[in-house]
Amino acid sequence: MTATPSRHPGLNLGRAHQEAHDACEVLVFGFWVFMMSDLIIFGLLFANYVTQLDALAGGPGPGELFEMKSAFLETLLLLTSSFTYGLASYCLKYRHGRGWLTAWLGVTLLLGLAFIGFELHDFHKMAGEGGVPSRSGFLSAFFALVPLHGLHVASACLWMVVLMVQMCVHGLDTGVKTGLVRLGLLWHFLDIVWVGIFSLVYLGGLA
Amino acid sequence: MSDSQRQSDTIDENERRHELGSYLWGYGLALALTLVPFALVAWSGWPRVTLLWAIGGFALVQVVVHFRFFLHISLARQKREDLHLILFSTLILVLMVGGTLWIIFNLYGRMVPELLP
Amino acid sequence: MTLNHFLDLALGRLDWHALPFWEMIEQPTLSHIVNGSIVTAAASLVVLGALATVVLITRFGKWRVLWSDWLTSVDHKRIGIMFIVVALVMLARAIIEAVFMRAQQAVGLDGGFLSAEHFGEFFTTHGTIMVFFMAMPFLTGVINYVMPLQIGARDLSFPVMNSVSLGLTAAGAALIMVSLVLTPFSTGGWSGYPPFTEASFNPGAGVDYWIWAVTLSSLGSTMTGINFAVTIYKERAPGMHLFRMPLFCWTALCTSILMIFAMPPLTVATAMLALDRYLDFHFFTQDLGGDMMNYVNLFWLFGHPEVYILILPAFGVFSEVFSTFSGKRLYGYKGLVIATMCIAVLSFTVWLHHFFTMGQSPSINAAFGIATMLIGVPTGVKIYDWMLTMYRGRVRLTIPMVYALGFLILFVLGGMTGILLANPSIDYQVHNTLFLVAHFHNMLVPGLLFGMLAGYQMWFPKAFGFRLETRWGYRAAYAWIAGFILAFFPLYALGLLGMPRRAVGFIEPAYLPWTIIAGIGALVVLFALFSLVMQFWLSLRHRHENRVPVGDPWDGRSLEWATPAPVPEYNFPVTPEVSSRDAFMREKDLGQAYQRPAEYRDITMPANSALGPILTVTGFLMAFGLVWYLWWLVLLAGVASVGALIARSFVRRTTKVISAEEVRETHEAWLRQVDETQAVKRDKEQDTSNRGRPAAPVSGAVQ
Amino acid sequence: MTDTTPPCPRRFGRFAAGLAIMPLLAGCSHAHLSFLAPQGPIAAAQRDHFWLVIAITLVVVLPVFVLTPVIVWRYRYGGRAAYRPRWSFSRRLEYVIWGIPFLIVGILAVFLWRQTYALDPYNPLPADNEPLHVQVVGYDWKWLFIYPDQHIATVDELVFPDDRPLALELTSDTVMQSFFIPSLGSQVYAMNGMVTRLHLAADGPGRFRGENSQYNGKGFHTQRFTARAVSDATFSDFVERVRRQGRALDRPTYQILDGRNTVPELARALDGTGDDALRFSAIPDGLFSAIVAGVPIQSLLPGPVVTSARQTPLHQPQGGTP
Repeated sequence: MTATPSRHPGLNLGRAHQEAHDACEVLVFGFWVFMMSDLIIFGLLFANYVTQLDALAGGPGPGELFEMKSAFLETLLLLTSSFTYGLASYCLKYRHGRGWLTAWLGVTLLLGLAFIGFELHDFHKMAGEGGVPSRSGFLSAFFALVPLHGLHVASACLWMVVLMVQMCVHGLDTGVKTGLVRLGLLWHFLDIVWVGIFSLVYLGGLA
Repeated sequence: MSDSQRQSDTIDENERRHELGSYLWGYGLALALTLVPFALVAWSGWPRVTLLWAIGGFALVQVVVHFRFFLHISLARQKREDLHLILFSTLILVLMVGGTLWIIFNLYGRMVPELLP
Repeated sequence: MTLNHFLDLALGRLDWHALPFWEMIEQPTLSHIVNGSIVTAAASLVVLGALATVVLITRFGKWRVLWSDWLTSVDHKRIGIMFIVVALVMLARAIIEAVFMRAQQAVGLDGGFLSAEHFGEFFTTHGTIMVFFMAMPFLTGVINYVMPLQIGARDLSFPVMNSVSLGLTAAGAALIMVSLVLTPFSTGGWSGYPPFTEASFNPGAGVDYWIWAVTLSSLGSTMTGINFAVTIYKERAPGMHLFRMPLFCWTALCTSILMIFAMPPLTVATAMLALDRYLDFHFFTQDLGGDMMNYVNLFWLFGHPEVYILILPAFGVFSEVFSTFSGKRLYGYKGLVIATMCIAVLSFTVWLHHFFTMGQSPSINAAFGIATMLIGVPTGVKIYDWMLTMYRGRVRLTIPMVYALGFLILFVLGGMTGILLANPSIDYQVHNTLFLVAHFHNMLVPGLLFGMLAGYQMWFPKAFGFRLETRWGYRAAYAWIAGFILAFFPLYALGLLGMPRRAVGFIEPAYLPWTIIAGIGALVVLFALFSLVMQFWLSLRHRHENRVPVGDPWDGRSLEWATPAPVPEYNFPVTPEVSSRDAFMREKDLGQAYQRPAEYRDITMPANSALGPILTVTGFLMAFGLVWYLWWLVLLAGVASVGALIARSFVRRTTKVISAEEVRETHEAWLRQVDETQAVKRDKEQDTSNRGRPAAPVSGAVQ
Repeated sequence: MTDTTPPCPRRFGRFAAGLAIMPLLAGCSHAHLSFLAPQGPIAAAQRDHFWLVIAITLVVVLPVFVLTPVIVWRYRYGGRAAYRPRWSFSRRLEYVIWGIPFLIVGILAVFLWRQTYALDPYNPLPADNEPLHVQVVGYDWKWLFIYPDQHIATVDELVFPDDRPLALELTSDTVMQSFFIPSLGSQVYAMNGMVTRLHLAADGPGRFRGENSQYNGKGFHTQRFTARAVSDATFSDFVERVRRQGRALDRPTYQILDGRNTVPELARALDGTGDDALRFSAIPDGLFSAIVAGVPIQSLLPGPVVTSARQTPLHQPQGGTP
């Protein structure tokens, strides 16, 4: 079969993976659609957060609760993990061997877990200062938006673990490849959402 | 390995370099676009409104950078369902978020002025 | 741990009070006995119905068939049929509830027999069921069945996800059914406005039932939307350009896009309400900075596009009905497509008209009011396009056509009242009154239900291989139209007289004549429902006389009619090549229908999967546990759901192959049957001689 | 107190099109129900706008009613009219079916814009006299009308001089409600912690049915009240009488008022009979703003302190429920 030019020019597997590439076409498009639906959820939570900015009800506000340092660290972690996931996709696409692929995925997973760890630490600290969701409309809005992102990252980590196990069980077959491409979409997408969060919630709150 | 396979390998070589470059560029740009707003908030002492505009601007550019360099979305090629999808989603998002803010802040203004920023 | 502690953990907040007859035993007043008896009867019906189903299936030994041919099937046709079965069951329940409400209001002058809370549950379940568990599954089912056939696909893009969508919808429906047995349900209306639905005003299980039923359904619908949209984008047969698709597929596409983007606001709204109720968040509460206006805004961000999710597929069905039964091409195809897309996009710009009276500035009200009226333009265009489709055609007054004509006339009236409501200054008068209730029923009964019923009548022979009986069919159609007019036109008058919606009783004698007429109308609608049951029953008994094995009983125009009835699992023996609109009609015109393909190939089809039924059960249990605070159950079911998803991702044998030989045999047998079948002209199409083969057209299609 | 109920709607000729509803409107009982028989300038403008929109919309609606049966008959199966199965487009017709609806919507949009601004409920009404200020608080399942300038309050009874417009401020002490007097004009939501505004006026003396149109629980259908426009002198008498004979709004009374009960239940709980049962004299300043702000009302009111939450618990009907 002759290699058709890659039909789906975005994130893809490329011609070297003909069968998986074809399967990807529909799966990746479907996943894009799902992410856009998810994007609406985040967008609305952002909007809700903005409307609740002044609903402090006498409770603590952004100035007291947020810390620039940890927000910065989390941002760096997530951004770097996006980059390392990019390198993993790169290794997958150009067949750099399973070793490199697994290594980059492992690094990404560690970064992701570190991100979640720092975030949980943040929430814990906020709670210590009275920043709990039941305190005010503002804090409810915060705890709807930011932990939802964290939950997404956690699910993505779980998915990555599942895919790595699948790689051990089935080898690097079509199912794993298409899974990795979709997970990549999700991972980069979550970083984009985080750009919104650190800009609007943390920097906006501390500015 | 067949002929066509070998041919496509040479094309792959260009693409491969291009793609690696894309990730590196993306990382570099995103890093810069993150560092600057953090630095501004930490040290610039600009007035709040200016800062907010600056943060918003950097965030927007960074989102575009992510789409371009990590997700490989570009305006160049012709059959781009994902691009259309993103643009349509953005339209809907702008309608929903913009409408929400417009409505809710207008309501605050008419009914609970103390909630206005 | 004491026994009490254990019971608290094990039973959550379930106790005797959840039983429908408990109140009646504790306080045997007349009102409690009447209301308690009604609920108890309904609960018994649910329990006995479930038991009877189990017994019958066991008795006839159909468990295996049910499991392997239906529940685990990922065939879009079977899933579509199951969606419609769910819809019809729920339709019956919601109509009976409507009859109770109308009966109550007919005697509601200073009294009546229903208690206020019971009435509240009635209008809440009626609305919730009609929107989420009747309308959505019905249209999802019809699209599921028809759309892949029309675009020449073998199945949807994600067949297993399709089965999961069905499962989640069914779990939500089951939850609502269970709320009859373990009461109460919410009294907050289908829109569930806080703070009335907050824990401080409604601490019981009712609102939680509503939240989780709706959440399950909206998750299912989001997935359905993704599935349909991707299918239409990626699975079309060669030559089936977007602008050659039947109009029904266009409306399916627009509906699915609306589902993808309009369901998230609902999910956000219900999730936030749940956080408020379960974890003491303050989104919509009255204190600590909560603000219920955010809920209203979010809900209608979903709610308005939802209306078009419901109506667009019916527009698609009517487009097919008008052109098929007028024996003529659809007038203004491109105009209709553009109008559909305009409606889809505009529907995201009008949500504020549901709360014109909340107090915002006139500039906002006027902007959203004008946007609302703008939707009237493409809708009006569609109406005229359908009239022009009949113009110069050969109109046959079949049952689908009766529904379609009833729709055309009634829908225009509803449109007119819609334009009235779009004017904020008029809305200030009729908002929240029965005028509004009359208006949206006027849009949704003709604009959704008639469409779905027309589709049911038209595509039934395709799905089951025999036509539906006509006498009771006509009775049902006319009773629907008459019942609708009698039941809802009085509500316009009542609304103009200032009667608010959702009132269990009233003190103005002026309302009485109108509520009585509306009550009679409800009985006529009940008769329509009965007629549908009779029609189905008689059709089942006479299925052999009414068989249409060739599969084209109405001289159809699009590809689904090119297949046998019932359609084989793989839809088409070879993927059709399309060269124009009305693809099958063109083949018939050129005498190229029913051809033998040059070569048969093996067909790869998706294999059965148990994921759908598993998630049905775990989804239901999770929601049930959340409603009654059975945290152990929530945890177990949650882990099981995630486990099932992960396990599924390890499955590698997801397809099965149907051999070319088998396909050839089946197809050739059918072609022989086609040859042997007497072709009928259109005047015989409702006759037993119609075996699904239309006579070859003499100058055109019909005469 | 005297009631000067005017005869039924005066301008019958104006709404001949409303024939179907007329017999009932004409038989109007003790209170006016509908804006189609308007009793004030706002409702009259809304009525006019209503019929105007119907008239304009009929331009596109009537052809459907008329032509659909004609087409179905003329092009019936077995008929002899021309049959053109492939005819499916006409440019000229496209212009008509897109153009005319656009035109209609354009015309309607102009009226819509004008009327929306003109009838904004926040607009004060032009009048020779100062408007009467009334503060409206929605409770479960009754309305409290506070007359801040007169320092009196009434439950489910709004009395105002017919020659002065009404300037209402609305809030709710419970869930969202919608305040609505159809024959006078617009309805507006009343929401907890927020103040909405509404301006109404009556053409002359009369009784008008008012209601809450937003469902708020089992007593919802009983939440009706009567608005009465009376002469200036009668109004003064009314104020005097309430000041003299009304009951004091003390803490225990307020607690019962704040509970979930209907008006008859409330009256029974307050042990009141007769006209003055639910009228309150000597309302302190700032009651309304205290309710809006959600601060405890106790400090404002006389009487023994009662231990009450602002929100009454559910399923334990307070006070008057039998």
